[in-house]
Amino acid sequence: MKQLLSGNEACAIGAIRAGVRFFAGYPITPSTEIAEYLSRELPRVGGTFIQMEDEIGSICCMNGATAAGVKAMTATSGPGFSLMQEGIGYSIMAELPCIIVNVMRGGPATGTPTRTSQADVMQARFGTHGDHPIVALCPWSVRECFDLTAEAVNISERLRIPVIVLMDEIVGHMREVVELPETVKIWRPDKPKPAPDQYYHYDDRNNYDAAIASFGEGYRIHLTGLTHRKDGFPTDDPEIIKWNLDRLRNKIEENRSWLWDIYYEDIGSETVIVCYGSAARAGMEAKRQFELKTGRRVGIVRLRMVWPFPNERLIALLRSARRVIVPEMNQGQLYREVERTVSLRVPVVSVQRYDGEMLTPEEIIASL
Amino acid sequence: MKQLLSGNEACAIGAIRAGVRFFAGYPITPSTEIAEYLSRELPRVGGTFIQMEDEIGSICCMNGATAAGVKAMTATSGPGFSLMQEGIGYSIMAELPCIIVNVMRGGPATGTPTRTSQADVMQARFGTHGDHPIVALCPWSVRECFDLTAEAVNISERLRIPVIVLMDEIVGHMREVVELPETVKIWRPDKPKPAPDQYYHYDDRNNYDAAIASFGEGYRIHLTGLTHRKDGFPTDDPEIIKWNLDRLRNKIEENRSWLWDIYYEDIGSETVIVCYGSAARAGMEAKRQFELKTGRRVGIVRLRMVWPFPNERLIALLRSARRVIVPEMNQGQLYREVERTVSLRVPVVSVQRYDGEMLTPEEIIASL
Amino acid sequence: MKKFLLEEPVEIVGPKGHRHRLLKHFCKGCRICVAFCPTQTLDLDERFKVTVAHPERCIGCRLCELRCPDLAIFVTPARRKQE
Amino acid sequence: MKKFLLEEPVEIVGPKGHRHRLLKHFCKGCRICVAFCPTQTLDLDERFKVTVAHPERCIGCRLCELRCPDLAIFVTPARRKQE
Amino acid sequence: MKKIEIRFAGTGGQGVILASVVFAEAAGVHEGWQVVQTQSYGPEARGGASKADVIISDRPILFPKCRKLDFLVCLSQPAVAKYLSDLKVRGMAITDRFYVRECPHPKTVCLPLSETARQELGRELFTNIVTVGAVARISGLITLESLKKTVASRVPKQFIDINVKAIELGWNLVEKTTISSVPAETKHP
Amino acid sequence: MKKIEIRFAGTGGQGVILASVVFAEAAGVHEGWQVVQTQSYGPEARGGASKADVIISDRPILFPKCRKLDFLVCLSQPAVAKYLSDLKVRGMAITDRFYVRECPHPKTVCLPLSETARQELGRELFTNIVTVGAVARISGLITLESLKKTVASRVPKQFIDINVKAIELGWNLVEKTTISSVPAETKHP
Amino acid sequence: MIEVTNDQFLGYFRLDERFPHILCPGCGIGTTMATMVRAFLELGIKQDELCVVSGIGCSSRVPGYLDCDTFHTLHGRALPAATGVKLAKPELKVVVIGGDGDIMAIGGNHFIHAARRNLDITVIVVNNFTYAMTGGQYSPTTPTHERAATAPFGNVERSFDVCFLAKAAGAMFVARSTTFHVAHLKKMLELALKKNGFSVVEVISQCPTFYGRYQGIGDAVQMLEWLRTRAVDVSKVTDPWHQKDKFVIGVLHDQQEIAPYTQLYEQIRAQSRGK
Amino acid sequence: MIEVTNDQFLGYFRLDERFPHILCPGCGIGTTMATMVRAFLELGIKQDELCVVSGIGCSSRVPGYLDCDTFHTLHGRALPAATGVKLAKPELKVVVIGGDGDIMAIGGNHFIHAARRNLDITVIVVNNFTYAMTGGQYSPTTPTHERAATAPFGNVERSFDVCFLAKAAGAMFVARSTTFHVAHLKKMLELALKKNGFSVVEVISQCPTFYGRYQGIGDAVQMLEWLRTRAVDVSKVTDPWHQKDKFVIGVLHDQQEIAPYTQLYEQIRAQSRGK
Ligand SMILES: Cc1ncc(C[n+]2csc(CCOP(=O)(O)OP(=O)(O)O)c2C)c(N)n1
Ligand SMILES: Cc1ncc(C[n+]2csc(CCOP(=O)(O)OP(=O)(O)O)c2C)c(N)n1
Ligand code: SF4
Ligand code: SF4
Ligand code: SF4
Ligand code: SF4
Ligand code: SF4
Ligand code: SF4
Ligand SMILES: [Mg+2]
Ligand SMILES: [Mg+2]
Repeated sequence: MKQLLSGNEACAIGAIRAGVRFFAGYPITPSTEIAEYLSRELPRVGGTFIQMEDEIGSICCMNGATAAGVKAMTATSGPGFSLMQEGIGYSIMAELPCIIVNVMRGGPATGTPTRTSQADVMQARFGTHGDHPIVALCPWSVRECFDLTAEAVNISERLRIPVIVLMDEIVGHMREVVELPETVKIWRPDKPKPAPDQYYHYDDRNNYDAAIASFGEGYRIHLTGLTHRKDGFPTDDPEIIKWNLDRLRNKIEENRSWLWDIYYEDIGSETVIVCYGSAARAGMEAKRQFELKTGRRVGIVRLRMVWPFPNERLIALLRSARRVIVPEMNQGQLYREVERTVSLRVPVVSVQRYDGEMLTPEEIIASL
Repeated sequence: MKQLLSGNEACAIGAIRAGVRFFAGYPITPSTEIAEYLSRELPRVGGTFIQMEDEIGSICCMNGATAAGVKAMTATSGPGFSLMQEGIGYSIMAELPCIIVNVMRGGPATGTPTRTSQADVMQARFGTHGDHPIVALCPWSVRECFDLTAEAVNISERLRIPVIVLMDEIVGHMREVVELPETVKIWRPDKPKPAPDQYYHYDDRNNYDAAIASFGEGYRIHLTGLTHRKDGFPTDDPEIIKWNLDRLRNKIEENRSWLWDIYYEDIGSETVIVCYGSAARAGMEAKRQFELKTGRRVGIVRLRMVWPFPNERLIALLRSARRVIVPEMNQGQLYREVERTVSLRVPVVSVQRYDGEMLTPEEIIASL
Repeated sequence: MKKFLLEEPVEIVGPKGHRHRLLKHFCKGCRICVAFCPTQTLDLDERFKVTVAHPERCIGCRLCELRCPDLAIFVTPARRKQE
Repeated sequence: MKKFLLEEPVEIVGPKGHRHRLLKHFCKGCRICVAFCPTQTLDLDERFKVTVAHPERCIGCRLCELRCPDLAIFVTPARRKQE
Repeated sequence: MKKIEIRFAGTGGQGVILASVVFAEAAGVHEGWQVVQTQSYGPEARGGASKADVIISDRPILFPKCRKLDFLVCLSQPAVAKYLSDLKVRGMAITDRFYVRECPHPKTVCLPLSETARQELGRELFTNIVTVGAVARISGLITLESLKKTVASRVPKQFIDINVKAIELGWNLVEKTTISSVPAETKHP
Repeated sequence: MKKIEIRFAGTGGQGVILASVVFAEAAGVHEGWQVVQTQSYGPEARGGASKADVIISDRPILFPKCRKLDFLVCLSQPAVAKYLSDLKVRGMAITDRFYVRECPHPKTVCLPLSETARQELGRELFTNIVTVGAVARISGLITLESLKKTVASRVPKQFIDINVKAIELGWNLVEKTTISSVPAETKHP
Repeated sequence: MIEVTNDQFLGYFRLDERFPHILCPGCGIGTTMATMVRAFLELGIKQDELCVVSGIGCSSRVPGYLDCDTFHTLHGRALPAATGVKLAKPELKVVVIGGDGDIMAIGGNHFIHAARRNLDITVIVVNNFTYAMTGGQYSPTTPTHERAATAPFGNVERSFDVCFLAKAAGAMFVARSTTFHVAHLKKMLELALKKNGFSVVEVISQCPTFYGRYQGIGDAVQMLEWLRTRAVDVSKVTDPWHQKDKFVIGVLHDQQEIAPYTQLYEQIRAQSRGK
Repeated sequence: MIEVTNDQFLGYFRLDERFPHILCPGCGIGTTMATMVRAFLELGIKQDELCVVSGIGCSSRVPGYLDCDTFHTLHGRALPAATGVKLAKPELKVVVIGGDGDIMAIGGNHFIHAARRNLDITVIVVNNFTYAMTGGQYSPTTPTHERAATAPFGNVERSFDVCFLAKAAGAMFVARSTTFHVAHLKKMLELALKKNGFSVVEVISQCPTFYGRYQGIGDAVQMLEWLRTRAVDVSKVTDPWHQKDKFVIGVLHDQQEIAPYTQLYEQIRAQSRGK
């Protein structure tokens, strides 16, 4: 069925199709439509929608639902995302799979609530205290809001990790005609979980791709935000602390290669645009216009997943590039990563726009 | 007068000597002694101590006091620092000079409250949403807790910006014998502020080093976390949004050179250790032991200020280095910056420890 | 004090001496003043701005002024002026 | 059920048949049971662990058990056993 | 390549976003065009300027914002001031007769949109739907049938009739002669 | 270079941190040594293991944690188990006679620290201060005078006397003979 | 020619370019703002001795229109910010204004703690039963079963009695009024502003754009009508707290003044120096 | 040989290696925990049908000792976490336990909102009048003028009446007891656990290490003595709310049950499908 949907709606639908049955949130522009949609649709599929008293309550409530075995999510924007940081750390530490959608708007602080931005990209990686793993996806179209939200659900389940869907005001509010599949692939663990007396909640074999117990299943699990042992109980033992943090690190380290999700075209070209999210639409249009005008090809690398940052992959993709352009709707955030990764071999140029308006193809073309 | 003081106490004393007269906070290990000290000493100097209901209340209360013209600060650790992120964004947007001390402990989440860590270094830079400037200082001794806190107060006043003092459990709880100066240099603006009818709170001439009006002085100022014009009132105009964010960016861009605060020794050596905070004590000891043992010199670059990251300066300092070692009590956070900055010329090695224990000289020597 | 009026206000004095001052460019035509005027003195004009349709009816109670959400209507009752 | 006793509990049965069970390694010597035993039955030993100094005095009221913060003392009153 | 950019602009509360959504849905779902609809509005729920853009094309649309408008629909005077410069020289302005006093553009169609809503439907609320009807006919991109279907699927049952009525009123506001002033680009992509 | 590492270890609540602070202050402020005092404790307010380290040197101390102890002061049995391996072979263990049943180290001085506090001062609370007195004398690093000054400046007026008494009791617990067993390193830096 | 009072009144606003304000036609927040300024004038509160603090929301936009020190903080954080201002400059009159979402939802904790501390400020809660700024979602004051943007099948939650909660948390003075009862509202505000201690006025206000529409009450005029008929004076009820479908208006709680926070803290300062 | 009841009782704990627990000698939290388990057993609440949720603090350490599903969340966030658990698995019995800091300071907003929502859980507030875990700072329940680590000159703030606030926020059942009155405490807990709706028990508990020391009350025994003499049964007072220097113990508020949150939401689900 062809439908005209906004990115926010598509995101909500993607979540439901991927099995999300719980949403706890607090309204905030430009993400509110996700909550509004789910307040109507979740009860219909036997799920739960709750509007909490704030974003901190929202993420903690979502963590609770996740601990009780329900696929859960929340959605917010900058100010709420900042408030959620401590709770995100808890999801990470207790290894609760869940989805946090951040529909980015202009910051810092209250900023420009109704305008677009991509300035929470670094925050998505480093916003909470302590060393921690993060996966963040970045859709560029209404259809991708659906696809990547569903993908986020699966990744979060596989890695037992919160996954961040970084949308922005443009992608969230933009409407396109889409035909969404009725069902999506839902990841389910191969092996069943061991019996309660043989079960450790943080077993070395269940860091990812494993069946996990939740509250109410007779496993009598203990969850804590303290560094803990494999049975979940707190410890101060330096060796176990290290084991605990390595475990978290390994969620990413050992899975980066299949996690990375990159779309690319014409990477043999001299100049390559590395972009993500709605800025990639300007990037793609710039490529098209530039090629039409000059007849010269321009490469494009579009990161559908910005975290973990695909360094090795990027190095490979940009092998023959002579110039890399990173257009972003911020003061050059992911540019830093690209620079760190490939500046040894090829100069990297940051194209920035941060006035609440969308980056234009012309601005990119100007530095091609 | 010689005294045995902890880093937390020295920090509190430094704040008072530099003119801080307001503290709003919420207890959290390992920062609580700062609050406890100030609860006793601030009323004595006519200042105010208030224990708020949480860290969000603390930072917002501090922002309020700052807006009313009193030098103010708060102190916390990881979980509280995460909760403060939205409020820090407000300090930045409204340009409220204030001090946020984060005595780092093991994370993520509740982590290991009584153990040390340096894992909030990236969060200090990127913890709040939106593009924003940050200054963060990193003392390595009790005396430096005093000095850099006082320095932080002056920088915050000059730049109209929150300054973060990144301590850690070791430095905060460690006691050393110090003799503290009774008075410290307090920055005061050269020029008086214009009369109310000629005054703009965000004038192009008052981005830094200027006299600023506060509440209760008849200037009838308006503060908001929204992007705003030079008179402080909100705007959606892209040009002014850009002006607003450039202004914030320029606080750092135009002052980086005098901001940067680096201690270095023997940088002509083949191997140079780049370090900060309490890990630098291990770094320095490693240098000493290695030199004693081998007779070869090792360079040391100790960042007293980690943000803004002193890239150009570091490039200059590491010009003749053949190897750079970055020892940290985290999974290699500032290492990323060093790598980004100098990896073009010289290989950078990350030495990490993140089990709550202090990094030892031996661990560093092992990679020298 | 800063200048605070961009457009000239409209002033109407009724036969009883109650003076209306209308800041029409502030008026959003919500009709609150119209609906709750005890004497049906007010109305909206063709551009949906407040107007004193029947100045003679006004009793100077100032309720329109007090309820207007937009600072668009002010009434100076006659007796006040005489004091 | 998981094994839950690391050290053997000490069992004392008084002349009235009230049975005390002491998990001494749990006891922290806070004296709460001692101070509020209505019959002064209990005391601390030389290592500050609870001990039933006067088993004969115990009336089996179980207050010591209920108030102990450390699950260190249990009393099975005689009559209960007879049921 | 055919590509038409249309902007609906007015004051918050006039429903220009809904107008653009109905327009885009009719064009995209029912007429088979590629469409992208975007919007921009102030922090205010009401009162501030509000605009919504629709791009219609026969090829996938990458950049979703309008750059050079083929049609600018203005329901308020400030919208004219703000957006007229975005209109192509040969583009067309469509304005509300009541709220827009002047529109210094050669191809301007001034229609009694809000008046029609008020007078024929009793509530100004329907101005946006009337507008959609008019603009659709002017643009020649959407049939009346598609529009009606769209509206029917978007509004609660009890409001279908009146909305369909609004569409028809708008449609009928446009004289045959008006249609001839469609910008050249529209016809010759 | 002279460098002595001393650890005070026990259970949370025994006041080992205060003991180390008094020790460090006396050595650093009154005796002119370079000192660094650090501590480590569990999340628990009471009950868990607790340790506090003092390093005393005639040169600036960089690395602030003890690595190879010259003195290990144990007020609880678990502390012995946990930290004995950190004691130099020729270092000295000082243990509480009541709480520490065994300490498998050649140079161990077992003193009635808590018993003295309990019996002579009526409250076990003062064990830590008694301990400081004893350790100070054993170490030979601090004079009784400096210790008394330190304690007097650290505690509220009404408690000065009893604390000074505690210091003296500790000091006097140590026989002349005990002092001779100070580790060699201490004497020959 | 402008009469003195009107002049003073208009002089309290930033008329130069901030008006007409951004609130919708017929929104009760405008009325609340105007009435508040009238209360300031009545009590002789000078523009240079006043700081008005808010969070985020339609109601929280008020400070942006006032010509005095104004502090538009973060969503929910008006109270801690006001706490900082008041403690730093106790001589300033500090007034907080915000919505049911800002003060009772995300800011609820700060509200009860500020009340507990007996901070000497006045808090005006503009209760329009919804999060208006974000488009009409249910709020902690939305009655059960009512519809909202996030309650398409009716709200399952119960609502707070703002005034009762304020009293329970320790407020010295608590009153309620509505935007229909403007003279009454002004009196309530005056009493609150005069109280030396934490005082709260709940203003029941119309949001025709969202709440009025979702509840099918109608436009501003109809909503005022609704306010009129629902309000009952506190003198007419035996229990002011548990009235269903009624707004009990008037002074609901007024306790004998005790030394407020800033005064007590001044004592601490004296005491600390005495030691 | 261990008698059945003791066996069951001990079987409710994670005795294998988690005991002796980390709480100080004579700490009332241990007594509260033991009494809570006795109440569970009395009511036949099975270990596999129970989830105990806490935040951070000494009191919040309790779940770590119980052999059932346990959820040690973030400081102040037990209630939203419990909300998630309860809504996701309504068949679970969900109990929250935490301190006066965790639930009333940083978690105060979640507390009043959970009460307002009438979430069907039981909340046990262990009130020891201080932030014990961090070393004895004053808390929102510390009485005015008392000393604490951050109140060297006495606390300037007033304290919450936890029970009154719970009632004002909408709790269905509110009771208070102390760790001295163990039998009474057990009864209060049982009544609360039986209530279908949001129920609260405030347990006045001794922290000899900090509160006892700062107030000069003395050790655990002296603190229990203090609890004994300060407590007064609700039947002996006319107004249970405003007693100074006394702890009114007993059932302070018990209102007729209404459908709790999970039940109402189930209705929403049915209704949504009906559409
Ligand atoms: C941290 C944060 N969360 C959410 C928002 C979005 N937001 C802005 S105003 C508002 C609610 C406003 O409701 P209320 O305080 O009742 O004010 P009203 O608009 O109804 O007057 C919300 C949720 C925000 N700005 N910041
Ligand atoms: C966000 C955050 N802030 C502060 C802390 C530090 N902290 C841990 S427990 C606690 C207070 C505990 O008080 P209470 O809840 O009364 O528990 P008690 O220890 O008294 O039983 C504090 C402030 C924390 N862990 N997290
Ligand atoms: S109340 Fe005010 S805004 Fe409304 S119609 Fe009357 S004058 Fe205009
Ligand atoms: S003053 Fe009274 S009578 Fe006159 S117009 Fe206004 S409301 Fe009507
Ligand atoms: S109450 Fe328990 S812990 Fe305390 S002394 Fe008695 S048995 Fe030991
Ligand atoms: S059962 Fe009662 S009488 Fe017996 S020892 Fe315990 S408290 Fe004392
Ligand atoms: S949305 Fe509601 S509360 Fe906001 S300005 Fe409009 S009418 Fe007022
Ligand atoms: S510090 Fe206080 S509350 Fe915490 S365990 Fe010790 S006695 Fe109990
Ligand atoms: Mg509201
Ligand atoms: Mg407590």
